Amino acid sequence: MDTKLRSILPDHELIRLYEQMVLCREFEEACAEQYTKGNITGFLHLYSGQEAVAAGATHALHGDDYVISAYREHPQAIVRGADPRRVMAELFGKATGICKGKGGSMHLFDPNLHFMGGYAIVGGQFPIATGLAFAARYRREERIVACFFGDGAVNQGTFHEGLNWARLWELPVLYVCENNFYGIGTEVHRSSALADIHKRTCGYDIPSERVDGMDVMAVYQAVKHAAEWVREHSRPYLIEAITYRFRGHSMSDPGKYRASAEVELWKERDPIPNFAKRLLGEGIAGQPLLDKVRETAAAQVAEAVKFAEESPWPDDDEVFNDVYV
Amino acid sequence: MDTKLRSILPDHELIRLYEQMVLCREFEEACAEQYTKGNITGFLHLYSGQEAVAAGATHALHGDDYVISAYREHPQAIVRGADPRRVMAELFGKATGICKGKGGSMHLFDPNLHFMGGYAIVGGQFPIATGLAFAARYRREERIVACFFGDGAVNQGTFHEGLNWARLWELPVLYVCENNFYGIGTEVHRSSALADIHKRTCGYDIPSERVDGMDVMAVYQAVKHAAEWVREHSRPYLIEAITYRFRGHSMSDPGKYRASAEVELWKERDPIPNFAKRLLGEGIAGQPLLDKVRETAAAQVAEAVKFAEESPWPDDDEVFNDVYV
Amino acid sequence: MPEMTYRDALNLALKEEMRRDPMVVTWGEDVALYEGSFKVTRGLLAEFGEKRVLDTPISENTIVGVAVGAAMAGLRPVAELMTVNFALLAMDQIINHMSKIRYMFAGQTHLPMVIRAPGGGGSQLGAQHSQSLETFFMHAPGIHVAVPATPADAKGLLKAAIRDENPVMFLEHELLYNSKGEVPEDPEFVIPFGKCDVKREGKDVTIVAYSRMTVLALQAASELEKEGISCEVVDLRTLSPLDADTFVVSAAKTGRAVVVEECWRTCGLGAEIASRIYENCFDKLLAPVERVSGLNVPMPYSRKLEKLCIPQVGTIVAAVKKVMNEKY
Amino acid sequence: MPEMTYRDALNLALKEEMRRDPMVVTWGEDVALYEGSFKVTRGLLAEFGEKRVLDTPISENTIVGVAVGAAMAGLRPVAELMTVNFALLAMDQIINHMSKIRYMFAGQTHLPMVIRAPGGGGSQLGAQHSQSLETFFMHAPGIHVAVPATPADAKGLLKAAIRDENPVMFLEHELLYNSKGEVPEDPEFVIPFGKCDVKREGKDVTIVAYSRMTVLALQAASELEKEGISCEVVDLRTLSPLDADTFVVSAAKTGRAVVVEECWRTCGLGAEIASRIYENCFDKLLAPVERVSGLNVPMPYSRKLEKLCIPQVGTIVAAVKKVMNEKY
Ligand SMILES: Cc1ncc(C[n+]2csc(CCOP(=O)(O)OP(=O)(O)O)c2C)c(N)n1
Ligand SMILES: Cc1ncc(C[n+]2csc(CCOP(=O)(O)OP(=O)(O)O)c2C)c(N)n1
Ligand SMILES: [Mg+2]
Ligand SMILES: [Mg+2]
Repeated sequence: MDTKLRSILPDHELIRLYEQMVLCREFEEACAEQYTKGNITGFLHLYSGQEAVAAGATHALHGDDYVISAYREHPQAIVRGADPRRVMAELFGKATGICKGKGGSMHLFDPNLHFMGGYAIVGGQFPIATGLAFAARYRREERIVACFFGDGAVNQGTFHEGLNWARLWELPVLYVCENNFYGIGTEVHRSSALADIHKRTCGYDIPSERVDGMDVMAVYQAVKHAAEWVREHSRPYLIEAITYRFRGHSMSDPGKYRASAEVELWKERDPIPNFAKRLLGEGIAGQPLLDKVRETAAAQVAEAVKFAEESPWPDDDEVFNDVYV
Repeated sequence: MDTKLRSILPDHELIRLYEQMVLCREFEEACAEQYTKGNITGFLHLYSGQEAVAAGATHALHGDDYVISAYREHPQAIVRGADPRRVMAELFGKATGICKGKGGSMHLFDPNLHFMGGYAIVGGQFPIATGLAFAARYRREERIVACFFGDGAVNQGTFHEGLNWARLWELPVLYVCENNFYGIGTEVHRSSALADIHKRTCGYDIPSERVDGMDVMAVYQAVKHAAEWVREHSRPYLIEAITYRFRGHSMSDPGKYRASAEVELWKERDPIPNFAKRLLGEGIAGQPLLDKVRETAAAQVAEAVKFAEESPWPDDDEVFNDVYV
Repeated sequence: MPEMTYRDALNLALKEEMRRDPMVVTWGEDVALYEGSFKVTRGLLAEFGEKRVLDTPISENTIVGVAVGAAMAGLRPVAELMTVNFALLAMDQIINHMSKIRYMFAGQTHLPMVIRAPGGGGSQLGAQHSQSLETFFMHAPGIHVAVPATPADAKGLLKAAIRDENPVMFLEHELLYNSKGEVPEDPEFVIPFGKCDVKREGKDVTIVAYSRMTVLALQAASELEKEGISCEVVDLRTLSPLDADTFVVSAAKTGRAVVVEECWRTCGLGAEIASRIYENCFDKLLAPVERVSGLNVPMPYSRKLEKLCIPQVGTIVAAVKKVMNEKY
Repeated sequence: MPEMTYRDALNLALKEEMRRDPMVVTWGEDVALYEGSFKVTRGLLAEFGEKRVLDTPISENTIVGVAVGAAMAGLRPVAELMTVNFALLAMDQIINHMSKIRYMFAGQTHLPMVIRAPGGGGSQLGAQHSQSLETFFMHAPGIHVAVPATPADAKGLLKAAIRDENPVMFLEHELLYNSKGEVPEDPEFVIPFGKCDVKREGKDVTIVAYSRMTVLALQAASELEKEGISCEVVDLRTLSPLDADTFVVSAAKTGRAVVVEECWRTCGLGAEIASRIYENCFDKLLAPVERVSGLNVPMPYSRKLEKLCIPQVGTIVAAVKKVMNEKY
């Protein structure tokens, strides 16, 4: 890695990437705390460790590109511009939540941000991503669809159907696989015949590549290039980002299937301090600025928690709304 | 094609292959006639043109290997040893049918022949084939599973799930794709991103090859080799047999989507007369024997029709049988 | 009013709506070049071109899911499942996604989409191709379900389905495609969802039916008339929304009701209809509601057996006589 | 009798049956190394090894279909769907294949297999993870459906399911896993399918329930007893086969009935139960049958809203009072 950061992005964007990763980490850790306190219930899948993917990839997209994801998606919504207060309120089940408390952790959605939803059915987003891309192409829009999913999702039939369909109809879908090596407790080589997920597109004539998902700049550059390719050719492309989740699958998973040495090794590759080091090393930011970033993020998240706590519950009537138009 | 037939199989087996193809053709053409007469109703998908695949492949299998297929499966059951009379009776919906008239054309089944069924849901046989193979391996049996399907079936999620699973669990499944270029009216390149179906296994680390499905010996040899490989390694393998159906998709399809020149071209590659020519040319059979084969087959099919006609309808009570054990 | 087939009425509805609104697009297996396996999409490719009329791979879950995504992005897709049996491959997109997306995202999006699916039994297609799955879709909130019985209803309801802002399962009956009837020419002829159609008035007994069962019920009513029994035939037209008022009022009036459903009897929609009648006419019913249903068996192929599994005019007649004879 | 949890009772049933019969094998997502996402398969991998206890890819349709194929070849697979919501991805194998194979092949094969699937709402898992889909499986002929309410029933019914020669959907309730009760130690303790269990006798009103709804019904009955209302609680235990006799006799005796179902109300199994009662006790019913049901909405996440969607003890109490007060 010898390319200088400044040759890739201007300082303020680099700082912005750092800010986003820190905000996401703070947000997720606050979620864990609120879960322990009982303010958040249900399944809670945290993203800590994977921030470079959400931040780097999203930064490489256009504002009106569609983004669609699975259930580990708080950071993906937040880096897209979702208000952390409303995301936290959603997790609390409050009326001020991004989905009025009706969606919950796994179902964030904001059409204004072109964030087309978190889905809790593994692989459920593939067909929908294909449809979003069809609509974009049908209307001759410039936008593409960035479809995020995990290593476990590639064995669903929908993955295959989606790849074939997107290539056949020449649809602008950028598949971003966050390979964190586990689907709950099952390691990728125990669920996939070919654990090199990017190689799975060979049967569909879809280009693909693997990228270091712990390096925000590597993700940014790969996605930038791929997104432009998809936009230009109106054809799918797949990026496999190698990453790791620092916590269990969800808050109820103690994660015993991973050796602590393995986890520790990956924590040394934490995308946040490593990026901080580069920012410092290349003189893009000084320590005071980085400290400030963390304080600001912490304050923003504290404010989000407060907002969620103080927000009202939905009215009982809300239960019957939105079933039909 | 310069290998001499006799170097591959003894004369009586070569004749047997010819007999089977002829019997299948006669059977299918008789079905068409009985459909026109109204004795057979429902969907009727005929196999004429593809005989080399069923005959060649089945001949290469062991008698206790499992065979599973789709809805264009009369010949596959017949070459496996099913009594044409009981198959015809099934198509008539009679009590003497191979499934007592309850299955019909698309659902032939005979466990004694290890013919594990025709299925009418495109792609429905993939998961079942995987399960059959698991059972065989679990019991340390020698047998493998031959799973037949069409070019249209490879875009179902189950195809992908099955390939991945069979490779992952190291199961002895021999996939035989009968690529006749059409799924109903849709040509393979309009449904598949990669029309070279055998190349689709690259994402699963499964070996595959393409074979001339109009040449019974080519099919036989390829399947022979592949089946032994599967048996030895307990791992999946895929064969794509290039073939053609001479009739429409089913009896209700006039087949207008295919140029008659295309159909004519393929009819010149009819596996039956071409194989006859080789048998004659290499002195394995004389014309009188070949004529005799056809007469015998015709008589057998006429007898099957008669049997079906004269057989009784199922009792009304039969409607409630076999829902549960 | 011109006479036309149910098939042509559907075809006309598709054409009219596609002419009216460029956001209406359609896809499915063999709907374009082949013009549909039941020829409902005849002429669409020729008129609207391959941008709007598309053949798909055999991937049913994705056929539905692509419509979900496209609808979310503002198109009005009409996806065809070649038959409703294949909806079982798409239940994930239908029930887990299509029916819930608006709700779980708190109304921030909606899905103006239609899934057309022919179904029903009676053509000797065997167990996997003869199902009547309407109850599955009626059970799940968030979906509208239409079940036209006549060519006019087919046209008017399909147009309403395409204009509906909600996802619609539009269930056509394979045995009705060739049936004929008068169909209004007016391109604004749209039949609102959630209104039963009293297809025949009567005073002795109410027959509640839908789709092809309505046709049989009307035939039964004609036969019964000869024997002096006057049947009121209420055609549900849409299962969701369900217009219970109309059949409840009718049953309260006649005091006797027969529900005819082609689906399996156990937990079939007939139980729901019957329950609504009991709940609302408890003191007015003169006999228990009769359910005439598909038998609780997978469909056998043999024509002799198949006939036993599907309600026939005769079974409806017998059921009506049974409720007429019960005295309480 | 030892006390144990519903989870441990299921675990014990699995272990006993796997010890008894080497043809019993089990697989599913994370059932082996991870020991199940609800820990029902704890200790299985250790005891029976990786040949018999297998983790699978996330491919639900295939999870079921592999069991179909293996059962056809003579094994007795017990496949786990991590939750019943994912059965919607497997409806093709469940309904198009598993339920029909024996019939369409005229009894030449049978499928001694079990699909275990936890389900139900109440844990704030949101719309896609909180479904009660039992009616879907009850509607389709060819499947047995078990819905245990107590640890003892969980053990006895799971053992019966594994020994059953028919395919069984075995529906566990996520909120019951930690519930405790006495469980017979006898390894031959097997509860036959198709027999309701009268879990409480009473004379004023019959409450028909299943799975977690039985637990709530019993609590409601205790509360109502204090007010002098005597409830008979009939636990269905299996939905298919359905033992209608027991609840019909009970309803005929009490003259009043309440059905409690967690699934969506419209076309829920409660309508079937109610219809059976009406059909068989028409002249003995003193009031219409009350259905206490899940609301007809996708499940909202917020705990405040979720609670409104699922029957509660209070709603059952209210329903019983309602039927007690109706006078005809
Ligand atoms: C259809 C379906 N099957 C199973 C599950 C249960 N489940 C939730 S997450 C998960 C693992 C997914 O792993 P992966 O795709 O790698 O994503 P990650 O959790 O690592 O982000 C499973 C099996 C589900 N939600 N949906
Ligand atoms: C799940 C499903 N979808 C659609 C159909 C309707 N259908 C029957 S055959 C067929 C085409 C299959 O083509 P292919 O696999 O190439 O087999 P072939 O008919 O050429 O033998 C289709 C779409 C079906 N039976 N099942
Ligand atoms: Mg993962
Ligand atoms: Mg084909």
